[in-house]
Amino acid sequence: MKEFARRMVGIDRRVIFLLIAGAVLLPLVKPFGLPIKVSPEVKAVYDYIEALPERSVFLLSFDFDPSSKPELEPQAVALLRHAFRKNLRVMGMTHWLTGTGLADGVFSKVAAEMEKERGKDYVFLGWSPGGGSLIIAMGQDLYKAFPSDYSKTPTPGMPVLDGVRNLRDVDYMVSLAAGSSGIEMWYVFGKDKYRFEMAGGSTGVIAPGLYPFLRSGQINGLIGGLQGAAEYETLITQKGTATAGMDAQSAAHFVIIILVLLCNVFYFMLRGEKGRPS
Amino acid sequence: MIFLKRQLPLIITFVMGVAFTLQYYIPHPISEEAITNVSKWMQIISGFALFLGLASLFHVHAVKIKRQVPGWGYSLVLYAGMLGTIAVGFWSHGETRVAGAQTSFGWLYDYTMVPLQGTMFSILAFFIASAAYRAFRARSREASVLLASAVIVMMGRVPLGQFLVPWTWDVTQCLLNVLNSAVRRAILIGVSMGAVALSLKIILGIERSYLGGGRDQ
Amino acid sequence: MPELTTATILGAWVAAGLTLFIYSFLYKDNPLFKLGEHLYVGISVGYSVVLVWHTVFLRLLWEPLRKSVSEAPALLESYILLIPAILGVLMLVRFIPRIAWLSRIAFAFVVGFGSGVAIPRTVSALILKQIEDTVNPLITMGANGLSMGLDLASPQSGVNTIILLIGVVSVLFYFFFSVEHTGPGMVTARMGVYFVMIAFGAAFGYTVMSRMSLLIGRFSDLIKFSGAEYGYATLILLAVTVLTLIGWEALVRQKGQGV
Amino acid sequence: MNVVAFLCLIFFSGVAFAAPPSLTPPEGFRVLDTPNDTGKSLSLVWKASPSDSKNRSVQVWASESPHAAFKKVAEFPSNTRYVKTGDFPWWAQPAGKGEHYVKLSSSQAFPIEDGKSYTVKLLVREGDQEAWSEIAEGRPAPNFFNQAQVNNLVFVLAFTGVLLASIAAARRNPHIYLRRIAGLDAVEEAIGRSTEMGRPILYLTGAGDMSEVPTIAATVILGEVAKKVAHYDTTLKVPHRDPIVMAVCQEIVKEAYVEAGRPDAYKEDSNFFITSDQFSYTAAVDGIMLREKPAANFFMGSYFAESLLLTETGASTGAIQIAGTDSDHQLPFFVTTCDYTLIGEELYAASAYLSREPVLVGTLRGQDFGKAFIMSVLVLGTALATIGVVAGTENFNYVLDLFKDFK
Repeated sequence: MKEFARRMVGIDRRVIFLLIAGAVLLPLVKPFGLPIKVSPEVKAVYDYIEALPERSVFLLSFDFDPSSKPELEPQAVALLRHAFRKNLRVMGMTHWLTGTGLADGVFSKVAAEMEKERGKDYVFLGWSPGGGSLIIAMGQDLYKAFPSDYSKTPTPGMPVLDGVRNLRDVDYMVSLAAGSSGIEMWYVFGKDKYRFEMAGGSTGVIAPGLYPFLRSGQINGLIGGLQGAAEYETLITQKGTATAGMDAQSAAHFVIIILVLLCNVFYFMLRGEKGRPS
Repeated sequence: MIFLKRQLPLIITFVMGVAFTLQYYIPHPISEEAITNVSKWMQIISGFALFLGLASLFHVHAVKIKRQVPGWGYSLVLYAGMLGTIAVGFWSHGETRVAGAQTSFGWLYDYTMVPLQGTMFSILAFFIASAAYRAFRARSREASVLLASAVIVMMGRVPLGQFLVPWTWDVTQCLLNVLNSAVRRAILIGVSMGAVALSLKIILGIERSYLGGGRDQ
Repeated sequence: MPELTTATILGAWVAAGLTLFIYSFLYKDNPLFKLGEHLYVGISVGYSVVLVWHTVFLRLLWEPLRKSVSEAPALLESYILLIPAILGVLMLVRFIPRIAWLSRIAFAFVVGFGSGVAIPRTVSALILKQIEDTVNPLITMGANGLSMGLDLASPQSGVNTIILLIGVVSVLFYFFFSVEHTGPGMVTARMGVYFVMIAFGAAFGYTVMSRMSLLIGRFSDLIKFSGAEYGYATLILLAVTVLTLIGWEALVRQKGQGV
Repeated sequence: MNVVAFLCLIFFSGVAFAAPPSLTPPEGFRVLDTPNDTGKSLSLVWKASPSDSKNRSVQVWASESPHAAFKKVAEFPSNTRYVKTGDFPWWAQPAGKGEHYVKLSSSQAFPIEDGKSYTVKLLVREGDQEAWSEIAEGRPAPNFFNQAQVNNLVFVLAFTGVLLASIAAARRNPHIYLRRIAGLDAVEEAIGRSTEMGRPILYLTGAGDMSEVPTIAATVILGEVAKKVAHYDTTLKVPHRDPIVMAVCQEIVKEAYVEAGRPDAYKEDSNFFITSDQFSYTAAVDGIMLREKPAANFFMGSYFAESLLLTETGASTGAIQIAGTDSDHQLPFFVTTCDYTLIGEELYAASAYLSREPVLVGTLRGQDFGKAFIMSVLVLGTALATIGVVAGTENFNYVLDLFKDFK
């Protein structure tokens, strides 16, 4: 028995690697769907969109690049599915040059799946430089800020933008941000001045830092990390990569916790043995 | 000559240091402009410094190839990757996207740099597990505390944990918001005292090791 | 699904291959990892050369300099960007031993600037701001008189303010270097150590989540590239990787026996 | 007659009750150049009124001269924009507590230029009632000193004084007690072991550039380690991410070999550059660890996510690992995977401990004074703030404001 414990304490770490790979891969291929507890800050975003009348204008800003894709893409997909299902008019854009291709891909994919038409039901405006000053320009005149969309179609006269002059005509906006600057910037230069309601979605790492904005009402909801995306998928009752991802998260965490516990059991078994501290 | 070699660099450090310490307290546009410009200068200087690095890299691998040390073929791979990227980059004028369309440089970035970066980064997931297995042993009272708080937070952060042991969620929030902030804050304050002290010594010429050579002669 | 271009499919093969080569490092150091590693270093250096050339030399140095000189060739100010250029060149004279000391002027400039900029900002953000956030009244004045918050879950409550204060002070005490940690000092320093351990454990556990997200992201890509539209890239490359590793192991063993 | 008077009274009071309370214009309205700023902005101040409410709005109308047309530049409910405790330090207050304070910045709609005079008036509205304030005039200008940050400057100057004094004291009496730092006692052991095993020593200086303090500390420690390495005649390998740091380290290591009396043993390529990219650098260093199997790994300086990738690989090769970093977010990983970790400030203390030079030891002493001061501020400050709440007084803010960060 002691021999076994000794072998387990000094186990080849490649066994651990294999366990982790398995714990992540299996739920991704075949999700087992653990119940997901929905937090009020995610529910707030869902409720607001749910209450919007048909053909309201919804702006989704992709303020991230491929390195944050695992956490923020599922949020984007879930929000788009919800917006399209509610028959909202969706405008998309990005502040991050390197995120443009990714954002366009997400739009095309979800729109094709929900049978929505580019130019009529949604528009992807693409990227333009400026950050905060771009938001101000959009607040003055949307068509000057984005004379054409990502696929080079001129924006004036587009059916989806009918009656939209600037940011004041936006009913709701969500910024999906990989850096806290994304959501803060939209608040400072956009919401504060042009009076639209907004929410934020962020990576898990920066989410805790955004709670003060939520508490002060600067954003009306917050979707944090993969967990937030999974909660949103639960709300729209359409499971996606985040829910599968959360299963993988749970599985991986438990593999680690069990490993740590086992290791301590073996360690204590060995500690009884005199003169053989490991 | 001794003056130029020893004193002049110290004088430059002193002048730059004092000027940019005071800059912080001056809101006037002239001062704002000064820091913007000089920050740009720093970027330019470090741009030149890349040549130092390149020279070192070329030297190390050229020696490997010349002496044909085992694995010298990989040095050739490195050269090929580097020169290939430079060629493609200049051909695309350093742009990854032109009018929405991906350039060759953009392709190289999206399909080599991005996955390579992401893969190296994701290896952390494996290593964090093996590190936990080795380190989280209740060897001493300190180690047990470390172990317990890590396990609680790991439980509290995922649905399965929140489902099985609901109180872990609240404890996690408290650990992260209060205890974690307290320790980080103390470390930050300590580190900042050290940082300010070192900066002051550099400006006053007491610490000179960054110039190479003895400290206090 | 939008039509996949040849460039995208080729990209998927390259990306999946490189990903698997790097992961093979988890098994052990092997030729495939060495190939991936050296290629990665080469590409990243090449990438920074291109980026530095375009953003630093062209955009920050050459273009503004050309513009200002052509607009006002007589003005001394137009040539101001020559200062960083000269300092940059000074940095390179390290290669000429006789005048290598000139590079110290450039170091002095960089380090002096860095130190000066750091001092007031560190005092502001990392000392004063941290003190400000730690010093809070333990008791609040509410609608029904004075009260002390006992809610552990709310970071602003009175009890958490006390814990925060004790934590900061005891950890700070641990960092005293010129005082012997004996008697009450030892108790405080030990308490500091416990605080540190709890915080580090929590931070470790917290980070597990985002690190797993990264792995999930890479695996999702690999699963995507294993589809028919990408020509089963992941599966074929995985087979190639595994076979190469087996072959390499056999070769190494044979050589080992030969010697 | 009495009846008429009575009726009149009823009638008039009825009228008075029916009409909404008449609007009073904002009182004490004045326009100032915004203090402590870069210019191009004006500050508006006026007195609070008990009738301020959500339904009553305040509009700001401004013009470039008293004769030009006024333009509406801002609007908000009248019960907002009060000056609160903590907005300004007591020594630089543009408006008293409870007054309204609005900062008007230059915008596209209403550009504000320095040195020009502007006239501003306020309009109060509720329902269809309106009342104008008096017209006030102000001239924006940039300022040469931010008075709100004077406490920061005083702190820097006082700390400089303490530091210089303790360095001077240490020069007179260099035998100051320094507590043991566990990781540093292991440095000698690690180098000795590498020598016995005939394997190299790997030393990393972190991710920072030469202007960052942890990097400078790492280079200072490298000097001390290099002296010992030269003495033992072991191989030292220092892969770099920043070319300038590499150049500086070459100087330092060369100097250390000279000082140790072994200039012949110095090799120029012990410091070498890999790449400035985070993860390809990590891959390459991991490769070095696996292939050359260094017997000791030193991780000094500032680190990011690569920390665990480096230390776990190092641990798998069985090397003694000594880390020292002030990157608080990476410390948990170093602590769990390295044999010894210098936490935060210990990294800075390390150079003093290794060299025992009076300057460094004195600095450490000075820092301790600084920390003692901050600790007492934290404890006394909390006490004062609490007493302030209990006694319902704000007089303690004269002390507490000194330790706040104002912009």
